[in-house]
Amino acid sequence: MLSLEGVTKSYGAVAALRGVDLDLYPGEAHALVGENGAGKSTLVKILAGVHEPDGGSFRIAGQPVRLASPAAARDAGIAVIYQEPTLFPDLSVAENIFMGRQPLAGLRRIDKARMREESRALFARLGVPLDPDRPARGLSIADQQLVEIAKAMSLDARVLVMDEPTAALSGVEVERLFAVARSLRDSGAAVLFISHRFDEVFSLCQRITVMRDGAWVSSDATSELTVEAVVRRMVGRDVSTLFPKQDTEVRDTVLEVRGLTRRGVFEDVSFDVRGGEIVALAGLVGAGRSEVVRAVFGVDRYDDGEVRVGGQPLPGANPGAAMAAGLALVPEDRRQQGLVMELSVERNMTLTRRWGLSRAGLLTGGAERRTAADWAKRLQVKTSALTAPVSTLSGGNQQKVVLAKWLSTDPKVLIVDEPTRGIDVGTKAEVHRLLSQLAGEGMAVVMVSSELPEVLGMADRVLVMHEGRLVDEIQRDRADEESVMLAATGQKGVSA
Amino acid sequence: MSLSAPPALPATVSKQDSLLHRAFVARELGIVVALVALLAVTTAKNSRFLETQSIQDLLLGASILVILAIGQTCVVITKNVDLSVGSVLGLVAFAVGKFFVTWPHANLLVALVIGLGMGLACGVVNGALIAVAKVPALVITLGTLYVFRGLDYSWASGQQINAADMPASFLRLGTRTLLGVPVLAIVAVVVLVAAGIVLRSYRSGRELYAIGSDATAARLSGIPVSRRVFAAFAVSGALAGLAGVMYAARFGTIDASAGNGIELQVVAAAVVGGVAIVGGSGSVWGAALGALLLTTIGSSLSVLQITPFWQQAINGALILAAIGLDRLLALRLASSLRGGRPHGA
Amino acid sequence: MAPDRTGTLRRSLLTWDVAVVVVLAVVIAVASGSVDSFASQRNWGFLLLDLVPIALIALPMTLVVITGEIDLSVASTLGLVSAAAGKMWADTTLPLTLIVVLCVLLGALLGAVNGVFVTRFGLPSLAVTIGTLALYRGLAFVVLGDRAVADFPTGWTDGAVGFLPGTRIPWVVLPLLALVLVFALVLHATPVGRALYAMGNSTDAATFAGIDVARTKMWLYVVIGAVSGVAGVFWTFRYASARADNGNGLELQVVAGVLLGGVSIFGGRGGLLGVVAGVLLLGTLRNALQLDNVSADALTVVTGGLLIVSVLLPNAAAWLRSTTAQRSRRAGANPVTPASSANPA
Amino acid sequence: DSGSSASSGSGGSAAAAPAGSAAASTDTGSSAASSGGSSAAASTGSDASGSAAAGGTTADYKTGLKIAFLPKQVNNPYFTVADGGGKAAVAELKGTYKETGPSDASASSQVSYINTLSQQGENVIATSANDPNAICGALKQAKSAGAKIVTYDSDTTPSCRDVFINQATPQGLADVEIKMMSDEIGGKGKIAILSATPNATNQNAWIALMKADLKKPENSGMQLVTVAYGNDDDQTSFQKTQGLLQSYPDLKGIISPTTVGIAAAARYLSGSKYKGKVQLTGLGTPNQMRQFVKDGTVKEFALWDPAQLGYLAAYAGAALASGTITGKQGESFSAGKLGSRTIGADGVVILGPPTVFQASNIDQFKF
Ligand SMILES: Nc1ncnc2c1ncn2[C@@H]1O[C@H](COP(=O)(O)OP(=O)(O)OP(=O)(O)O)[C@@H](O)[C@H]1O
Ligand SMILES: Nc1ncnc2c1ncn2[C@@H]1O[C@H](COP(=O)(O)OP(=O)(O)OP(=O)(O)O)[C@@H](O)[C@H]1O
Ligand SMILES: [Mg+2]
Ligand SMILES: [Mg+2]
Repeated sequence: MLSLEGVTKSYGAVAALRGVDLDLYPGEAHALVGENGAGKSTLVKILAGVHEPDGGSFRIAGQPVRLASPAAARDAGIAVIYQEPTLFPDLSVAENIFMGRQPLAGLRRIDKARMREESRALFARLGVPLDPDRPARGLSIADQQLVEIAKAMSLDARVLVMDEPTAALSGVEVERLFAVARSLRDSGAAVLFISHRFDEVFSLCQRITVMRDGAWVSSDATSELTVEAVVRRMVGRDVSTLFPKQDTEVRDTVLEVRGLTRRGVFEDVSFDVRGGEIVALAGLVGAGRSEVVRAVFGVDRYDDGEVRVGGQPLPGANPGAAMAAGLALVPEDRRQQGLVMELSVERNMTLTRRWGLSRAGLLTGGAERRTAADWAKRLQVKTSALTAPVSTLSGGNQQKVVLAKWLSTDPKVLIVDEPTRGIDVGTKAEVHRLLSQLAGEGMAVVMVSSELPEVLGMADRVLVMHEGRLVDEIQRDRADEESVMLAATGQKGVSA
Repeated sequence: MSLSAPPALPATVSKQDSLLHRAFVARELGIVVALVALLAVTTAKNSRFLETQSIQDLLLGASILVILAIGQTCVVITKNVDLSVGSVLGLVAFAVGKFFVTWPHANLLVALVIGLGMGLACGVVNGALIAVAKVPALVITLGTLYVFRGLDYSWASGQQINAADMPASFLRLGTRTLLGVPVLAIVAVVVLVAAGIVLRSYRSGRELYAIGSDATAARLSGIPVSRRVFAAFAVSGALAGLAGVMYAARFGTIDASAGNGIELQVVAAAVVGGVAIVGGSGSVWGAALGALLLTTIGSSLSVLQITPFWQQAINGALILAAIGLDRLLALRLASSLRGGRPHGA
Repeated sequence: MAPDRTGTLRRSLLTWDVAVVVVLAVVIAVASGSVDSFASQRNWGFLLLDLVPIALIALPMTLVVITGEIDLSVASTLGLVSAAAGKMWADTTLPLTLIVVLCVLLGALLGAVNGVFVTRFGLPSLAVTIGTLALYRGLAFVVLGDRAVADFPTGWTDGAVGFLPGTRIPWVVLPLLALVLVFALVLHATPVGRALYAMGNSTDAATFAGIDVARTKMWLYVVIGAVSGVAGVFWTFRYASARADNGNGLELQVVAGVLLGGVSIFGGRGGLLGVVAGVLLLGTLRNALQLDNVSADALTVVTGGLLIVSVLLPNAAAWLRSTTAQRSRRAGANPVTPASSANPA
Repeated sequence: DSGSSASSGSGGSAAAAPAGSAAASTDTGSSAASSGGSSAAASTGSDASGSAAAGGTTADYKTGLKIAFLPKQVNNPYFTVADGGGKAAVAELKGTYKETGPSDASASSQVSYINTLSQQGENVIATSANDPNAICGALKQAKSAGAKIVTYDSDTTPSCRDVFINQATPQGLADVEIKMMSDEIGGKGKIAILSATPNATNQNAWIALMKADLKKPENSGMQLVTVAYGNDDDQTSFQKTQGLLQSYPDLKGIISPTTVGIAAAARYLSGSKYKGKVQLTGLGTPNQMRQFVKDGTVKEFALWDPAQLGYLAAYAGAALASGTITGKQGESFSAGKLGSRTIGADGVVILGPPTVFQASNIDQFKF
């Protein structure tokens, strides 16, 4: 029904897709898997008409098509749930679902009653009691995702594309979503499903396409594949070699977090981190890990609790003070929080050290250039020039810039939030090696990660969060996939 | 805790019921209350403030500002701003006067069409520059504010058009009443109702809100963003043109400086009426009420015999109070929306 | 990576700053050749004197706009400060030196009020400063009313327009130059300047880098208020007249100069060299055209046109670059080499 | 001074304090009017036109003088007419005429134009000051660069110019307006004043004089209840009129010494139930008021002819530049068709008494 052949797409210097083939058939659910940055979302955007491919052919029902806009894709019967929810915060949920194609009554007026009823019906099918009249502002990520799903469902599309729709959902909601997807599939629609959760992939899909570094690797029937085989194809090598954390001598406690609470987000979070160890914060997306580390660093305020660094209490909501005390946070959203995309590599790298590099309050440029060049070399940042805007760098190199920016402050405690999200295989290994090395030098490292293998491979201790609470602490030797997932899904009480 | 506890589902749907609507009503109601209070205080001081004649005058005084505020609302909702409306008004008003000077017996409708057409043309210039070339509206309309006014000045070159130069039938439009309601106010109300309905109940109207709320999401939803923004500026221009015709009819005396500086009042009216300058929310009803409130303040200050020096200061304070109040309401709304549903996961 | 290097070189040579400087040089050269008495020292003295208040306020305005905010109330601040100076001089026995100090403090206070609204309450600076634009001007009239206080000691009033010994260049140019230097250093060569660019591009990223965005902006508003206060004092003495309407409309000229200087209204981009050149360009162009007997109307059109061009041109350039890049990529058949396989497999 | 009308009986008094115009008192730019072009038109003062014909030889004057007019604001119709008068005079004098100026009525922009004119080596700068002090410094510099300075309509501090052409004395204007009002309401009842901006110096000077007039025994029947300000903005003036009538139900008359105000007030009255019951007078232009005089809303109002003001300013400037006069009290010069004029105290030359326009004579005036 829908077929792509040899599709290529570049963002400036980054080749996001380099010859991808994909065939979707009616009545079949097709999974697309691949590492972060493999190009899955880019492929989705091409299907959605957001981007036009640079090359390759695109056919629907055998006819070559050109989707110049999202509206064109929609009219061609393609419904898309994007990875990042794209809602209108000021508009009601019902309007969000039907924007651009609201049901009309006489005189082409929008039929609000019908819109509301249809939204209710959609939510009923999904089993969530969302009020169609409330504004989208303030919806949790999960609810936002549900609105996106309802939106896609309402299209009655021939092709349903879902880019990690379940990342923010709990088991119950995932099951409902799957029920809906299956019924769509059984009524003859083609489904393209993207997820990092293999259990979901294997339970929903009949066929799996693997991508790596923007290229097509394989497409096979699910029945012929195992999880291990898929992972091997995704990564291209043995997984275990990726995580070279060496055992190091553990030193004194550097960071103490006591009873940290932010109402409605996380509650009573306490933990210690010692020099030389890597502590991982694990949990499902939305468990509140990022919020905890943001509060520790002082970007967010908290209602209750205390943070101490080297025994000294840290004032809340003051990142500057946290930095002075020796804290560093590599945030999860590189583009929004980690980097100033318009500024040069050099300026980004030295942004955290601008006072340290100045003499008598003045920055002469030389010191900045030297520091930046030094770190670029140490982390092997590939860039045309240090004066090039950081936005022209590939994702992995951007991540290295963020790391350089924080490592150059010579922190006592390094907090990294999803340090390897969106970066390629080689860089990932380098980042892991670096973290391990830093811990070896006595730094305390807190790592928030959603990637279980990363957590298991790197962490000396795993702290697991569930719905804003710290529910488990697992030592390295006892940590395995099952124990972490059990705690992360809330199926284990608070352990000793 | 039982195995696989289902996520806590909100038992609070009824509490949240149409919060959006309530916030909307609260905002508009606030202005109405302020308006009523103002009328009450002024009338208490001087009973003749509420006579037919003065109500008529009030409506007449507000109608031009209301028309401009409606156009501005369309633009501001999309997260843009049109600072050139005052200059467009001036240019059109002079053109209409000049038109009657040249063809004293021309049909009134022709003048109206010319005014609307010129305003539209100005709006199209703004819209094309902003939507097609994708440059910031603030800078472009600041530029066209100068350009249109400069054209107006050099065209008029010191000329003034007087009531005697225009047909009495045209001027009568400016003062005439229909069932006790001034014609110009009726025009404003018709435009208001039309714009209100389009913005509330038509796809194109709702899409303006969508664009202002999140332009990227709008693009992903298949909304022709550039075209809609362009249209918003065209509408604002056309309405400024209409306001120019009304200005000519009402004041009868026109020189090139008509409407000079009115843009800030227009933006103020919209902001006071709850149209968020960051786009995505607000209504023409609110903006119209804002315009009415500003006009009423002007009249009552003089009736209350408050020294005129205070008037501008009070206007400024009012704008600050309005955006502050808006922010407060938004925060309230946000916090009441939070916590309703603890966690999706 | 040679081609990339030349690319960056070309980019840095073609920046807007440089373009404005070049245009300025061309205007000066052409005007010197073709406009009588343009190149005279006397004329430059007049020209510079007229530009002092605009240039003065443009300095902090550049910083404010680079952080992504705006301050439209500067001219009203200038007016209120001037009115206060007149009031104090006429109705109290305070020594003039003290009055000057109080005036600058008053300016800082007015700026702080803006700052509180913007940073504490999180309100959009455009709306806030439209409000204070009206409020401060209104208060100026409340303070001084219809009066014009003019009996300042001639030592002060003549001093304000005095020349450097042996020249026709006003001495105030020297402190102005010093301030330009200070602001340029702060913006381009201090940690604070780096922070300003960072927060203008991304508030989030700046916050995560430990920059106290709210406090920095607060201080910027205090500074721009104080500088507007200084400009108000200068204005009062230069024109030997304290009036409530002093500097009316000056904010648009300041903003026009800043934008023409290549500062992005969305923040994060631009520099002081460009702004100084932009202010000078507006001033010299006006002066030259005025000397050439071009009417005020045409000057208005030119100002507006320049503003529009200043945002259109960089955009057009970017558009041209991207289309040529695309074409060359298409033409170059995009050899798909597995670039990232350079990583260890 | 035997003025052409009843009003000027008490004219010609009092030395002129620096005074401005009625019409041009505005900073907003919408003042008095004419539908374009200058109006050589009917002269106001009968004695002026009388003595003019013979004496006014242009022989005493240098030819080829560069005479520049710098109004408060270009594009202001009032000044367009006034400067038109100046243009006619310069043509008679075989000089070079120029009009230039800012499009906003602010002193600071005027300064930059004065500087430009002094650079350009103008022999005469005729200007109407937006601020009596603010443009002083620039004028002095122009003077030292050789230009002769004539102010018209709105004066500066006397030391900054050579001659001021005063359209009328403040006392004369105040007297005319009180007289007209008194005649219209039979000397009894509450009256109000609708002024321009609260900070219009000349307006305030007139209002003060009118208040003094009202204290005189013959005016004791009239009682001034308030002064309202319409900011020389049509809409505001309109609203203020409305406000006045609401605030003071027993109001008998309104005096509006500003052309914008009187026109707006007339328009309000003509469309309201107060028409004919509440009297309106003040300063206005014939073109703007014609319709209201004819429909009975307004009985009479006054003004001078702005074209003559500019005409006289040009002659005074030419006389200064030719060395005929220096600006001292007692010197006289010939002013073309306006005849010979003598400089009064402080270098002030008075144009003549204002004209009172009524239904009977209004059609003779086209400005
Ligand atoms: N707008 C853009 N500009 C430049 N590069 C981009 C842009 N969007 C994506 N990329 C790059 O293209 C590559 C593919 O990204 P894509 O979002 O398709 O990955 P993905 O497979 O969806 O990853 P994930 O699993 O993290 O969602 C990445 O290297 C990314 O950094
Ligand atoms: N109740 C809520 N209302 C609004 N937003 C919410 C709510 N709960 C979570 N979010 C948002 O969802 C996002 C994810 O939550 P959080 O960062 O706490 O989870 P996490 O465990 O770090 O997940 P991730 O893997 O995405 O980093 C946050 O950015 C947060 O703002
Ligand atoms: Mg993706
Ligand atoms: Mg996170």
